Amino acid sequence: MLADDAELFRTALADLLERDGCVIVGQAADADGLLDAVERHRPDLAVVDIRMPPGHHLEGLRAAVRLRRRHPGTGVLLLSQHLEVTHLDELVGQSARGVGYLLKDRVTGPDFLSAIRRVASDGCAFDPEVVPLL
Amino acid sequence: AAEVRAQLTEARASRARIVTAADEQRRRIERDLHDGAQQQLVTTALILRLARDRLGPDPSDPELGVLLRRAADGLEASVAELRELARGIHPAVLTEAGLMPALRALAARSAYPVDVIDGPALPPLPDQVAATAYFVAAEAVTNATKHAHATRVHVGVRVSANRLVVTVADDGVGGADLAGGTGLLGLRDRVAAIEGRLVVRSSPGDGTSVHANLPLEMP
Amino acid sequence: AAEVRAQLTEARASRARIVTAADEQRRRIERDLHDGAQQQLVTTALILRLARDRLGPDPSDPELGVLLRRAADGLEASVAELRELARGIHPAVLTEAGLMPALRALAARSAYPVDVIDGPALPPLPDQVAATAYFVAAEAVTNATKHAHATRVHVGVRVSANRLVVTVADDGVGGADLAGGTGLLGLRDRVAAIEGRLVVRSSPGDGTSVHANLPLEMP
Ligand SMILES: Nc1ncnc2c1ncn2[C@@H]1O[C@H](COP(=O)(O)OP(=O)(O)OP(=O)(O)O)[C@@H](O)[C@H]1O
Ligand SMILES: Nc1ncnc2c1ncn2[C@@H]1O[C@H](COP(=O)(O)OP(=O)(O)OP(=O)(O)O)[C@@H](O)[C@H]1O
Ligand SMILES: [K+]
Ligand SMILES: [Mg+2]
Ligand SMILES: [Mg+2]
Ligand SMILES: [Mg+2]
Repeated sequence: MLADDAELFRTALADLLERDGCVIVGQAADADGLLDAVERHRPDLAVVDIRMPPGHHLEGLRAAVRLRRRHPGTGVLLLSQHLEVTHLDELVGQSARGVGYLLKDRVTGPDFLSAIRRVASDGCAFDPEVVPLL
Repeated sequence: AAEVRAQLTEARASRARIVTAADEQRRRIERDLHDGAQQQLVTTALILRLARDRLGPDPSDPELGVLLRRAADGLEASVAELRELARGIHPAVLTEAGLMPALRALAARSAYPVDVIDGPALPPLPDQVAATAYFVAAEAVTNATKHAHATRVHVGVRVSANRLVVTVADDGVGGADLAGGTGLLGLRDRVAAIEGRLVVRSSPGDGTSVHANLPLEMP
Repeated sequence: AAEVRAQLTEARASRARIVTAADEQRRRIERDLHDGAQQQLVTTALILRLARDRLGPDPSDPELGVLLRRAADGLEASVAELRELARGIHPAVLTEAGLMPALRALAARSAYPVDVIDGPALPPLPDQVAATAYFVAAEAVTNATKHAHATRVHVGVRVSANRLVVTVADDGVGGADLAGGTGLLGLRDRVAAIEGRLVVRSSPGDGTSVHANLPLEMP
């Protein structure tokens, strides 16, 4: 499941993941669409942009926190263009299982696809920029 | 005399506003870089990666494969460069997480061993104070790694009597000289702009320490 | 009293140094962007173009052609965005060609009709004076296009009695208010930092004019 309001980025990401053998069960451009789709499909993983409409602020993050509470079986990987670390503790919560946070710059890096698989199978993946802040 | 005093008050107030406005502008530039060009470039890099994947590892036209690899490399280099540049302009972690995390990130990035000494938790700091403290530490650490031939650099931050005290000390060759460059002089002006004091202690062979003493509340 | 006077002199001097250092940093950021990332991206765009040429107009894999076109478009958009950003930080034409060409470029870019009135050639200007004059004009023109509902905006620059006088006048609705934003206040501080004076005349229905009077030699 992919959620990002930047359509070009989202479709390219979907392509990349499909080519790597993932099945994309849905795409959304905002937090509500994300929550609905997860409700319906219960995917292994939701890749979520932090900033989405309507406010372009922390909608994705808030949705991610809710997802983690309601659907512990769905891993959540947050992507952010910009280093934003407010409410990070809330996102991670009790255990860092099935959760990750990467800067978008990393999607072309060598470790991105393994990070995806790690978070989908209950592991975690945090950006080196974020690690010192946890 | 009263008039001169009023002029002094106004000169100091406008100096403080100028520093605040410049910080604000730096913060905005950093954001604009990330949310604008950088975002666009990351998407482009991703698309280019898809193109390369599509061509496969053994393309019928190897020259095309080489071109796509070079383009992807160039793009990735630009993304990395912009990220560095943005960070030098204004580190996002300072706005996002505060002074201590920003200092720890600074230390972690340094090629040199830099210790950030953890003290009691800091109270919330005014933006200008946090930014000034950060820029003092960044310049002093850079100086220590550039000039000091030190084995270690220590960065300490503490609050005392409603003032924030930032100290950067190295055990290097000493000989720091405010007149020798623009870095330390710039810090002194910046610190003065928020009514703080900058003291540099440095004697040949005995290391260098830079102390900034910053009021937590503007007078 | 003598001590207060000395403090005033120092406060003003450090204020001027702070502005100069900030300008210098902006110039450096602009250069870094231009010579670093932007250069790299232009090269990458060229490589990408070679790749597309190699693929030909009727590629065996049309999807690949689409991806390359998208990547090229994204690259172009980022380069344009970076150029805009760099210009906002510090216009290269100001450093390269001076104040009048920079003002003419500003007018040419404006979506609004802006006249730059040509007077006698200017003498060489100190960097801070040229930069301050430019930023005054840029902000005042932006204000006129944002707030004035004017039909025309005039920008004039002349030298008189060892001072540079910059005027931006519009025939719009008037009502400019220094307390209404940060733009005009920032200009006033910037102008004061080089010991100049900023005057804003604006009455409802009678347009707005912004005058900066800048000493060509620092006292
Ligand atoms: N920690 C230090 N150990 C030894 N020498 C130092 C140290 N810090 C500064 N110096 C000396 O003092 C001079 C002035 O430092 P300053 O930071 O003002 O300028 P700079 O680092 O040379 O250049 P820049 O203007 O880029 O900062 C330096 O050139 C160096 O010779
Ligand atoms: N040329 C003008 N014509 C009419 N009103 C103006 C003009 N210039 C400024 N004003 C008024 O004065 C106010 C203050 O201007 P100022 O440039 O300080 O702030 P701003 O343009 O609103 O915001 P910013 O801080 O982004 O510049 C404006 O909000 C506007 O109401
Ligand atoms: K984002
Ligand atoms: Mg978004
Ligand atoms: Mg230095
Ligand atoms: Mg304005």
